[in-house]
Amino acid sequence: MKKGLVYLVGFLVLFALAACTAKESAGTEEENGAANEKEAVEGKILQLNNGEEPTSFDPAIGFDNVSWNALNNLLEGLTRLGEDHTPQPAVAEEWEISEDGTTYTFHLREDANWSNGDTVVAEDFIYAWKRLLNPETGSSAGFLGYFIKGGEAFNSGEGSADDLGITAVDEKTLKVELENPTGFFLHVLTNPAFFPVNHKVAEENPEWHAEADSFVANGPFKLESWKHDNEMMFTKNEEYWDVDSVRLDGVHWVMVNDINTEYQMFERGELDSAEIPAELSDQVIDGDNVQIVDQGGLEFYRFNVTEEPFQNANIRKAFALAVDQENIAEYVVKNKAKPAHGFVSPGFTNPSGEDFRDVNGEIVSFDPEEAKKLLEEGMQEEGYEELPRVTLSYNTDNVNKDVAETIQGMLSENIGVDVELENTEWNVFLEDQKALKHQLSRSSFLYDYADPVNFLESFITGSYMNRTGWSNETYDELIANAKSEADEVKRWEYMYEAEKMLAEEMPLFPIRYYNQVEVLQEGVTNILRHPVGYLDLKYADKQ
Amino acid sequence: MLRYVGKRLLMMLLTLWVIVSLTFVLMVTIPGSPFNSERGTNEAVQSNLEAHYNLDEPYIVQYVLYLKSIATFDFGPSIKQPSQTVNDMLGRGFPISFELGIITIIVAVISGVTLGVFAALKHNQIIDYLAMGFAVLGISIPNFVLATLLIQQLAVNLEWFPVARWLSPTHMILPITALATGPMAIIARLTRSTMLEVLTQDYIKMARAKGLAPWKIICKHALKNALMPVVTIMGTLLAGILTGTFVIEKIFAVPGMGKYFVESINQRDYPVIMGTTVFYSAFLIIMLFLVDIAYGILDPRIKLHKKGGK
Amino acid sequence: MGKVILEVNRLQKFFEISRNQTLQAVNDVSFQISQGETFGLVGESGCGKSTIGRTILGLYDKTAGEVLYDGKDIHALKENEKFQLHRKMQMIFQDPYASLNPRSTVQEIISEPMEVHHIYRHKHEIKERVYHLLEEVGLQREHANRYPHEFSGGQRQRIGIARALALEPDFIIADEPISALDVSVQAQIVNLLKEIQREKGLTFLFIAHDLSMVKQISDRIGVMYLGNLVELTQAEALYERPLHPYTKALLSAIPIPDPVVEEKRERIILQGELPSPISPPSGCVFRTRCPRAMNICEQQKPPFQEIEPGHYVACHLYH
Amino acid sequence: METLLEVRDLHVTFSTYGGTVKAVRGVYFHLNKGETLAIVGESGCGKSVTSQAIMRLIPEPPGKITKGEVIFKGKDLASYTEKQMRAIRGVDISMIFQDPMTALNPTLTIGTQLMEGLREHQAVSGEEAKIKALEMMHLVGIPNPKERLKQYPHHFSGGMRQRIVIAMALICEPELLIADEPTTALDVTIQAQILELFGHIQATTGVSIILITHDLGVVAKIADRIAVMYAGKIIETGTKHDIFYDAQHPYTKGLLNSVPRLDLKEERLTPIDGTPPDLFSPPRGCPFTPRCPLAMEVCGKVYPVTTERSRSHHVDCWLQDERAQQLLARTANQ
Amino acid sequence: MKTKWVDQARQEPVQASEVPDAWFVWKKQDKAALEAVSRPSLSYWKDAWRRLVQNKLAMTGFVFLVLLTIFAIFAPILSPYEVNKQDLPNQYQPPSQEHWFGTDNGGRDVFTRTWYGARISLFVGLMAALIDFTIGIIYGGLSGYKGGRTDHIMMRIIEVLYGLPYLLVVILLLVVLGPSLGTIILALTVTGWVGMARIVRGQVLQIKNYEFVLASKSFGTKTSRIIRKNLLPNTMGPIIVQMTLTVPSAIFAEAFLSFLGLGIQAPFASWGVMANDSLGSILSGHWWTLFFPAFFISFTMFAFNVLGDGLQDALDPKLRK
Repeated sequence: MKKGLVYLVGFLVLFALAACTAKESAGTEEENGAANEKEAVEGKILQLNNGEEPTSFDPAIGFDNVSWNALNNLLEGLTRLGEDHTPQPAVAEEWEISEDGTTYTFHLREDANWSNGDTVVAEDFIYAWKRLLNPETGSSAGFLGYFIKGGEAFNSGEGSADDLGITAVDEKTLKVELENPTGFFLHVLTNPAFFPVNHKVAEENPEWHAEADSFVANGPFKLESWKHDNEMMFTKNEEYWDVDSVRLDGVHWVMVNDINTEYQMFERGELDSAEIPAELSDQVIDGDNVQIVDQGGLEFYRFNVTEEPFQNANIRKAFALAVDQENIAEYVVKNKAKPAHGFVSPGFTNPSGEDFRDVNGEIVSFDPEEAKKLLEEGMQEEGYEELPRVTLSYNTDNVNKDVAETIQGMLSENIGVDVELENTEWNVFLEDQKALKHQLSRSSFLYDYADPVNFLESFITGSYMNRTGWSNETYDELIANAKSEADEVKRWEYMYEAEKMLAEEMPLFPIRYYNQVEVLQEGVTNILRHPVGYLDLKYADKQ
Repeated sequence: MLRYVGKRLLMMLLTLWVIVSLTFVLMVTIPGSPFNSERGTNEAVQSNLEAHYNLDEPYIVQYVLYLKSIATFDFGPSIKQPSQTVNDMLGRGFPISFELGIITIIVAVISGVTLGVFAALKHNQIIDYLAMGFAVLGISIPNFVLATLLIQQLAVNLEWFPVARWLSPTHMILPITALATGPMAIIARLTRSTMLEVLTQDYIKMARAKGLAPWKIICKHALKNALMPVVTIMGTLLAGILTGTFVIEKIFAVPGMGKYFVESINQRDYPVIMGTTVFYSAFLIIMLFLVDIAYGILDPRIKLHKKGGK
Repeated sequence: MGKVILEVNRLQKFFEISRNQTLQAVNDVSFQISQGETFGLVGESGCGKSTIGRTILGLYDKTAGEVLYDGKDIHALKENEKFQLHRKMQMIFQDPYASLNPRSTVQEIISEPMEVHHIYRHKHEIKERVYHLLEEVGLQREHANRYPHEFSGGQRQRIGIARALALEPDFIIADEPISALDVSVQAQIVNLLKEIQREKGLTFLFIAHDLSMVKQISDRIGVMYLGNLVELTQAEALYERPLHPYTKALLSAIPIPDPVVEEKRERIILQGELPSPISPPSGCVFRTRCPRAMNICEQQKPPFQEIEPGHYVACHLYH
Repeated sequence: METLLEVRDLHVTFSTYGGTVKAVRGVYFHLNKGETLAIVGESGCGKSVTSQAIMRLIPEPPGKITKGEVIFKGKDLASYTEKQMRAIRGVDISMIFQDPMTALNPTLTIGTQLMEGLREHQAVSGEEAKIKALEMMHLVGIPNPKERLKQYPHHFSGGMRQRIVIAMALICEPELLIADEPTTALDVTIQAQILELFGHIQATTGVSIILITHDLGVVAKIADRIAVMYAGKIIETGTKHDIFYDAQHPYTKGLLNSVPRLDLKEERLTPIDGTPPDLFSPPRGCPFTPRCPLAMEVCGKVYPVTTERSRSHHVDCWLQDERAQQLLARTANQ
Repeated sequence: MKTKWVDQARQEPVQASEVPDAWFVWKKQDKAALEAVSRPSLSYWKDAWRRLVQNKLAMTGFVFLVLLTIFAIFAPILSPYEVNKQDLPNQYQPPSQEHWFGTDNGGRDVFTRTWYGARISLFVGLMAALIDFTIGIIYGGLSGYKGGRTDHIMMRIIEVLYGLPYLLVVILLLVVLGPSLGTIILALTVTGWVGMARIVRGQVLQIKNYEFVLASKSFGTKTSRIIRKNLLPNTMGPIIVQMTLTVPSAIFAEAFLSFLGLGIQAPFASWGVMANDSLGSILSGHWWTLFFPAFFISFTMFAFNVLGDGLQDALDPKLRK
């Protein structure tokens, strides 16, 4: 009797548990069905790893790499980066720019369609952009829309959607008014934040982007199946206007969040592309199957100029000059990382076709002798007998740690300063950095659009991105000009000037420019990566 | 009996409540916010978001709201992945983690007990030493090292198994091996020592005096008694395996719920933290309860409705 | 007989096992022990005899009733008085293996009560006293530095006795001091206890399940069954004229090491098992196994009355 | 009378951390069909080890039967393989252990444990086994046998458990039952019940019994012959009357004198002084020498020869020697 | 001559006549011999130690641990290399004359770092065990000794701790407090003491009912003295065994935390951090960077475990006779 009851209770609990999970997994089973179709997709399927689940396929929300890599191939904006990394016509077949450079009129392609057969209309963009800027949406990409007239006001809850400078002239014509003449606006438009949303679908089902079934694409691929946190299947979008250029039949994405495992899957042939773990770099990096592309961005360290001893520019410079970027790139980061001797990464060309970097040259170079001198000077200026204790902070990560350790070593060796290391988890790190609680902290920057001002404006007074406590009126002025000047040549002059100021004042010092390195299986070609921009599989091919 | 179960259930709810409250306190104490980002958003956007997730309410209101969401088992959407609800995540991740965990437990118990029994039967002989050497080795290797080694040797070099992911039985072999080795070793050692003790008991002598075949004595008389300590540590073991799944899931890209656990905290995704914690704790508590019941079934002396006595 | 030194009045000790289960270990027990007397308390396992001993010593709190030592209720004493009382009242335990701390030397074990009560000022005084005690119980001073496990059961029990004597008590509760020992050794211990009593004029409460041994040492004997005292009288009287059916059965169950006597003996074999003290039978607790049970036994609990001078019994047969 | 079992020169040792314990050191005895032999001795004298050695139940290691013959119905069990022994155990020879609380497996029902011996050795159906089990339960006097078969050991009191153990031992109708202190752990009234049961069983089944006990009282009623064991040796054997009324060995006498007699009035018990020897290093000569009130120089040097007082009565004691008798006489005269 | 007689009676029946007459005289009674204790006097600990020494495997573990400690103390001092001194161009050197265990990604000497790691790992392990021990003894002892309602409530609290997701607590702690040796030890002990408390409680529950404790109570001994003199010494065996198992599992757990990126503060590295940092070497073939820390984790685990097993056997009161 007792035993029977015991069994009964046991089963009841198990059953209750099973019931709970069964209810929740009901959705998963359908997805399983969809996933099984993947097996049915024949032909050239590229096997890729997305690392983890995309945050969201809602273009306004999915503001990160894991979303962009996928989204850039599912949706298409007005412009798309071409193989030369410049904006090319995409959904917009052609456009006119007003004399003053503040009004853009885009003409959408007649054959630009959604994967459900709807045509892509101007309203789709307006709907998407209004959503992007609507404070209710809570998009973290909202600032990108500030170029548009009324964008900032709307996003700050001060203006209204109606005052936005975007209008549908007709179904296939979109007129955009900007706050200032913005030379790189076409490049800005390649950002997934500006991708259109099929407003009919979205109005009917606000959660259209959450599942493969309801997702409508207008890019080279459509979303065939999506097993959350597990895998995704893209197939060629037959409705895409340029479907003939698409050579792959599909892309299969897995989500493997361990760099070693990813590489091992590549070795085993389960993936067509993989990142190279730093330890393996020396053995692999020179192979034929390695693709290396620059990435617009900078890893750097911020000083907190409100904390001792970094209120002194000479001491800041001494620290900066004591760090050997070459060695960090070669031995620590590896993978052909480029040591940074300036702040703006190479690859930005001025109107006359010269690279920003070449014009300004190497402005921060390793020089231990000079560093020692500067430190002495600085200490004298401040009357230090002994340098106050310095803590170097970084957010928890293996590479960050290695770099930090190396910097620690270099500072000790080159200028005899022993700093302490401190790592914190990213969220805390960021809060502390914003609150100027660090002295010397690791930072990184990746460009949102292809213009140096994207980076340079970070250090104006009061900028959210500043986080150094450094404030300089001249610099603020230079950047203001660089943002509003219609004359490109002049505008670039302002930017050269600004970067030099940074090197002079040194509220931060550069470590290295980013690059994108991957190994590819034999026969995999044309995977397109941009210095500023996102993974493009439109032209990719696999033997 | 029913009263006992009722009382236990009440106790479990109380335990759960304490855990939820503790978690909530810890959660609101940690600095950072789910809306922290490198680029920064506008204040209007921030406050809108906060209002949307009730983060602008006083803590006590948030606490009550969480309690409500737990009571209805509806944790709402994730803050970081707003198009997904916590229930979706748990519904997806849990069955897989459960599968991984349960198979691991089964494998660990079966192999551990077998190993332990053999070692006990061949006490102080070469088999004993081998089995225990193996067992100690099993406890000694960190599972992340073991997992990476297994992949490199068995999947990449020998190509016997797939490297990672969770698709077919062959995909399961490596992660389960990596995860089960530790618990198996613990079980083996425990089984061995209790088995050795049980074998000296009078009822074993009695069974021998009856002329029973050795295997019958082992299986019928000794094993069941030797298993009881194993059942007792099952709860702890289970908690360990659940923690271990996180590592294994990450390395083998198993889409279980381990990652939500860690990432939700890193991202300050409060509903997910709450949901996974409650779910995890509830699961663990229920498992501990089941272990108790299993113990009662194994050992008829345990009367579930009363404890102690003279 | 001297004056009454210990008086137990209607003592009750219940253990709460769970919310609705109470183990009635001792239920309404009364007896008196006079100075210099040995009072034997017998009964089968679980009848509550050890509980009485421990309750008298204050190791357990009573549930009801009173225990008067020298006229003072020991459960109502202040901490300090209680502490002083411990000097007068000592206990010898059943299991010579468990009653000595295995991590202490004999020296430490025997000197512990003296240290607790700060009897001697100097270490060497304590040491001398320990030697003396050891010799008193038939051991040697060389044994002082050894550990309990190095001794045989009988020797260990003697160490326990030495410890109990350390404070020169007036009253000793011996809780089954011989039941774990071998026959030949049992006699050693009983003789030792007798000797000590004679020399020091101690009062003993001797608890045992073995009637034949109790008879050897006791002046008066109380028989317990299931938490109740069923019979109490002079030792000889109990053997010669047992009144309670349980006492009779108990006496007849004890085998006599004499084949001829044994063959002639008529045994009363009690049927059935000891009922649980958690739910004892109504009325007379013995009625379920009593060969002479009557209707009234079920309904009414027999009073514990003096049938003959000094001979108490709780049985309806005698009312 | 037919001899059922004969043990010759049995030696058992145990190796422990502290060294080797010589638990049984050359034991001789025999048992006739249908009789009850009691082996009496104090704890640690090797009586339990002897009984387990007969059935070869000594756990090896640490135990080891180093020498000896166990002749059961003319065959030497000591030379049997483990498999052959299994066929003997439970079928021809059964055993009952001291503590009924631990001799039953707490996790199996009484029925299972009762029937498994039968089913192991005889090709019987479950139904037949059950009938037999019920019969045995009836024999040992357990009420409601049908329901009780389904219960677990913890549902039973000590006395009932011992009855079950007895039923278990008897279910295959063995010829020899070895009972190792079957009543020691029980209360007196229950002990009386069990002793009564032994008599009843022997009368019904005719089984031969080796009863191992430390309690001479228990022996007085049911034993036919008695073997007294001390420090791994049997020092005196004889019929019940030989031992109780004509005990020769000082140890046997001491044992008898130290037992209180309920039926007699005596002021003082006569204990045996001292402690049994430690079998790590058994003493030379007679192990009882240090405790013996009549010890002679010879006793500490040479183990005594066995003296046959009568066909049934044997003693290992130098006092039996003529010279000792003379010494005694001389001492008495002084 | 004498030996001929000794205990040979049964093998070669001695003729009584062979025994000299002179031996038939009364032996002098020796009272002392009667109560003689023949066994050597050994304290519990000495006896346990004697038994431990007999256990070869356990001694191997013990010797290893002693060597480990010695190396951890002296090796970094004797090594010509500084523990955190980088020499980037010299990275990933395989084991050689100069660098016995090779160099790591920073060109640092793995040998030196391993022994530094040993210091940290052992410190973490020992501290965790010590804290577990302290809390466990107080909590478990109190719970077991008080019994009843107190015990009930205290056990409930432990149950809650069991249900608490360990990982969550640890991550939260590390997030709030930041990684440091102290935080890590705190994280390891925050629920780690529960096991120890349970063992202590079980022991105390068992021992407090032993008669020697009652005996002590019976002459009015104060609770504190009972706990100190009677309970604790007798619970020590299993507690020590548990401690030998806590040390390696804390080292192990610390390794697990480093996998989560919650290891100790760089540039110092415990074995766990070193192993985790060089997981990729399984792929790249710089085996020495992973092998040495992993080997020492494993072997320390192994040593503590066999030592624990040995101690368990040695301290087991059941084996004493």
